[in-house]
Amino acid sequence: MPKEPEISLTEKTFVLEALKQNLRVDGRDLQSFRDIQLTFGDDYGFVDVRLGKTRVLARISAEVTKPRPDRQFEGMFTITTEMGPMASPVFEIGRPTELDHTLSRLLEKSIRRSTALDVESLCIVTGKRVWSLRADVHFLSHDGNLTDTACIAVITALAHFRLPVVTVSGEDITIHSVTERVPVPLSLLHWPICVTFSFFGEDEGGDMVCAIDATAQEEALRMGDMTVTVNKNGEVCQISKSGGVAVEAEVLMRCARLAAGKVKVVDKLIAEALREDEVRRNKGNLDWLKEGKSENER
Amino acid sequence: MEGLRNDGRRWNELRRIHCQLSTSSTNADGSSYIEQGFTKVLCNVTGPAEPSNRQRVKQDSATVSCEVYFAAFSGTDRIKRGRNDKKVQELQTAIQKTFSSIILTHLFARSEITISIHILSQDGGTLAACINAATLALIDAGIPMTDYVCACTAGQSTSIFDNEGASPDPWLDVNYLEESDIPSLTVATVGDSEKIVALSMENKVRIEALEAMIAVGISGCARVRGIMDKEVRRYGKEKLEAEGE
Amino acid sequence: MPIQIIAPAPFLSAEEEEEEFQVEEDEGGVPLDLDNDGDTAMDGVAASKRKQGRQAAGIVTPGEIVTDDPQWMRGHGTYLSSPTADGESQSIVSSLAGTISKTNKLLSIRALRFRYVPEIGDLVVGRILEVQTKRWRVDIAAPHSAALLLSSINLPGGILRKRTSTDELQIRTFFSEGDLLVAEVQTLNSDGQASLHTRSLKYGKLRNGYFMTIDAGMVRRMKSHVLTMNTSNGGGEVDIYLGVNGYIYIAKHTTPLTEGGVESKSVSITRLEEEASEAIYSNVNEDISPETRAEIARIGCVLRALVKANVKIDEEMLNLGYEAALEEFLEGFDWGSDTEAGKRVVDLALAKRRMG
Amino acid sequence: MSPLTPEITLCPLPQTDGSCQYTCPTSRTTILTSVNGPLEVRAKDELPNDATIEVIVKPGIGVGGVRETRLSTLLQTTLKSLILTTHHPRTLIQIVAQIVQSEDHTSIPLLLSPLLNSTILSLLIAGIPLRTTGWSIHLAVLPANTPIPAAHKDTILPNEEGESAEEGAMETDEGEGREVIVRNPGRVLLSKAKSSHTLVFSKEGQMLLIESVECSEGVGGESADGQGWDIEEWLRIMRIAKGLCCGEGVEVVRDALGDRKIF
Repeated sequence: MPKEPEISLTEKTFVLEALKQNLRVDGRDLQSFRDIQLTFGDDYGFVDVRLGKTRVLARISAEVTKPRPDRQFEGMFTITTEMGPMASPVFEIGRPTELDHTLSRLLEKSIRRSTALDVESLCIVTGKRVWSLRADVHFLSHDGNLTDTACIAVITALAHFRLPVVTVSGEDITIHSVTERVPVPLSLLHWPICVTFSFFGEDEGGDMVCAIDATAQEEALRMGDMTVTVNKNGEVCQISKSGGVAVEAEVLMRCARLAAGKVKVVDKLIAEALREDEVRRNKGNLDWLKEGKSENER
Repeated sequence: MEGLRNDGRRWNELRRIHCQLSTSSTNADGSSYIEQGFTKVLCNVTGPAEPSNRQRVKQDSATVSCEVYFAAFSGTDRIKRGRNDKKVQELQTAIQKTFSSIILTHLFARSEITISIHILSQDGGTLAACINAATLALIDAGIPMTDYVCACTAGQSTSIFDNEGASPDPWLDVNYLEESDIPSLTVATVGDSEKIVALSMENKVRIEALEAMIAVGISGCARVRGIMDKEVRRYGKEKLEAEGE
Repeated sequence: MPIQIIAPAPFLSAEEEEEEFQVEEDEGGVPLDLDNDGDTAMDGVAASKRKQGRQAAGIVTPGEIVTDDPQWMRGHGTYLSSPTADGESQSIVSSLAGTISKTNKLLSIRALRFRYVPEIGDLVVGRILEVQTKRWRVDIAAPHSAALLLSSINLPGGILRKRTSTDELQIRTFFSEGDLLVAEVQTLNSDGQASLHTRSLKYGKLRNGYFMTIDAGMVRRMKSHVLTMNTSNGGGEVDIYLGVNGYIYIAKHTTPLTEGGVESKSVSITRLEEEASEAIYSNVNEDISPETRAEIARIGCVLRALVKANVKIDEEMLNLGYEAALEEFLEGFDWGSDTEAGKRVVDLALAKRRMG
Repeated sequence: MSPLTPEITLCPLPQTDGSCQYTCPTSRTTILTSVNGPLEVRAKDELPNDATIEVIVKPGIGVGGVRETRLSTLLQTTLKSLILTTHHPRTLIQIVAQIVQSEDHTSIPLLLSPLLNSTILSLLIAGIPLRTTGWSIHLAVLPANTPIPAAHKDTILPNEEGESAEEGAMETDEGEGREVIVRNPGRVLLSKAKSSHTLVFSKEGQMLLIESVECSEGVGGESADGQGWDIEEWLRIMRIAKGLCCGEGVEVVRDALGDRKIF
């Protein structure tokens, strides 16, 4: 697939000039996300996140396996991200781009490395049987800022997922189906949320123009970017600014504080959406315990 | 432990840095070798040269590409890190993007500058050592850059605020033991200014402690620049004296 | 040459390291006569305050302000610092490590080591990278591979005519991939890519010799870059092609083509056609006597030793180096890179030059 | 919108030439397909006088495996007969199908029919030249007297022409009762089926694809010792499917496109 066509010079100067005067092509101010829409599916652990035109699906699935020999008492949790030509013609199956690697490393550091999910709670019988959780992230449409959308999707899916109840009697383990016992939520210690800043060089006053949640066009024009992962109680889980234009330390700190504030807003929004889905799920279909799948009307 | 770290350094003491330019001058335009404590990195730079594959050619500027090779014996666990190992890819992207904004790439349109880094031994601060080695190799190759890029690591000894909120005391230039034990970050600045080119932190830290760590990191970078600058001048003087006769 | 890593310098404890910093500050270094640019007024603050140019032995490093005096014109290896907020005039900052060279108001930096930048008229040695329809791509250790057009080479037998498609079909009979050649830079295109020509009898395919590379900056620009040395102990005459781009070819001296074909002796340049024989594109090496090979190797080692000691190469240094190597009676073929013997030869050669 | 008609949203993905999200109400399967084309094709898979059709199926759980390759080859062969590839020689028509939701991600019969319908709609929207439109249906034959939950009552098909769905169900309790044919069953019903047939018919009634599978040890495997099907039963299924695809199928396509005001 040919490389993404270069942005034309006129477009480039127009957008940069607007940014320098604190204006954005889509009318947002520099420090705000596009509107985030979370829609849930039939089964637990599935969420479709829309951030403006960017759209990402995340699905959590669980299976019982033997634990890793060096981690007898811990369950396993892997995140797989794969960008296909559906998201944008630039991506090809089988040939991971630089964005692929950066994104999977970022999710790894933000969610797995910062122990958002307590893997010890996934242990059924130490050394023999543990839950192995897998988060599949599918990129449906790429209009910039895949990192933040993917992170929000995985965190929401984890919070939405329900693990079937397991009873252990002696050697044999019985996994109760969804209808026998109400499944139990995962134990999430904290909700790390990524906020990506894009730097567009200095305006007349000499200070750096930085914006949150850049669209694909803005991403093509930015001179540098930084991703800060924060949770709502002000702990910074990871920062990665890998190159790009040099930015004053003071500006980076300001961005980190701004990110902490923003994360509180996003955090509330996710909690709100989860509660709404819970209400809809219980009200809608009292035949939850009846035969067959839940049939909630759309 | 009255203020001394496990290898006997005070909180603001850099590990011993030994750096050297044009170590392998025949097969590379510029080369360098750096030792920061026991982290040893060798770097070769070739370019600006004919780009190897066609689609990476940019019309108005040079493309900076980077390859990082971990020696199997470099770490404590003997693992062979292949080409698409995530850690290798991340390091390569970080170095490539860092130097793309520092090198005056507009002077060499449609050509490629390749930085190849060989990590001989890892004892913490691997990314920092790679960036410093790359800076020296680029200078040795005579590739114009706006300024040195110096990198340094900083850690934070009391990871959680102790109850009476004592301010966290950050450590400078953490080694492997400290890096795996306390939260630490790598910061790379342009010369000895306060402008940060690269910043990477992988563990959890309170936002208040972050500022102290970055400040210490930046001061560390300024001192690293001093040491590297001294070596470049010594190497230059030696070269000029030979020619001067 | 294998990677050479010198043992690290003795470990300075933190304090010594600190004062050494201080000492460095005040040591005057080569005063740089940047007229009204009082740069040596360095206040004793630690290194980070060293915004003003601080010259140890006339060397500048990237990021160092060379001057902010607007009357200087900005040349190679420098850039204008972005205008700081407080309206301070833009200063010229060095982007290379090297020495400042000022030629009547143009200020540029000559780097310590740099890759060869082709200029028109340079004699370069090159290797054919790729054969294309009407031209070859030649590697001359420059940022861009050079182009050698079919129309800018001599045809065998020196016939002067327009190139036809039959020539294109036989393009590989002239030069093919991997061939070594000596040529001259004819023109440069917009981004510095050189286009070569071999339309003179001293240029063309190289054979009967040994190829080596050194740093581009080490070859001093001379009148003629093709030296002929008559070597001793029966080595006979040896040609040395000192490419400006650091590519060097040392070959057994063949009767110069201007004197006609390998056999014929008639000397006249005008009748170019009969003179340039069929053999100028032959790939066959003549048999070279062991003595000549030994001398060729000796010259190669002398070159390597000189470069290792950072001594620039020109005709004089080469001859002196060769004599010094003879006096040292060094046998073997790789003593050049091992510093001990090489150093002795270079010191001897430098001594000769001082005496001479 | 009777409970049997699928929910279709056209062009949910802005970056693609044509895309469609298709949810089959009875089997609770949702597929999102995007079509890009005609595009530049890589030299190695370029055809001199045809467009190359590349189908990529991305599973809901995990990364593409053998099942996905099977699905994409089925899709590709069917579409080859539908798309006028000679109109765009030496180009690429790239189809990516993402399985968004399914009751059982591992069963091909459950996924194949929604995949086909979603792709056909995406091709129509993307303006790819098609010889004709087609529609796909998935029929499962359940052994006699299998209890069918009320919610699925409407998916039962009359066995003989003219017989209404109710009689079909009534039939079962008279001892020798006949098999029941169910359309687009969910996971539960499919696990009870004897055989599953996925069929694609063009609107002129030509048969484009038949994927008939005996279900004894297939999905679920709880069904009675599935004896597969005999030839009459198979022909009956063909007739029923043809009726549905050419009748109702064409209706659905027209409605979906109809409310696209831009036509």
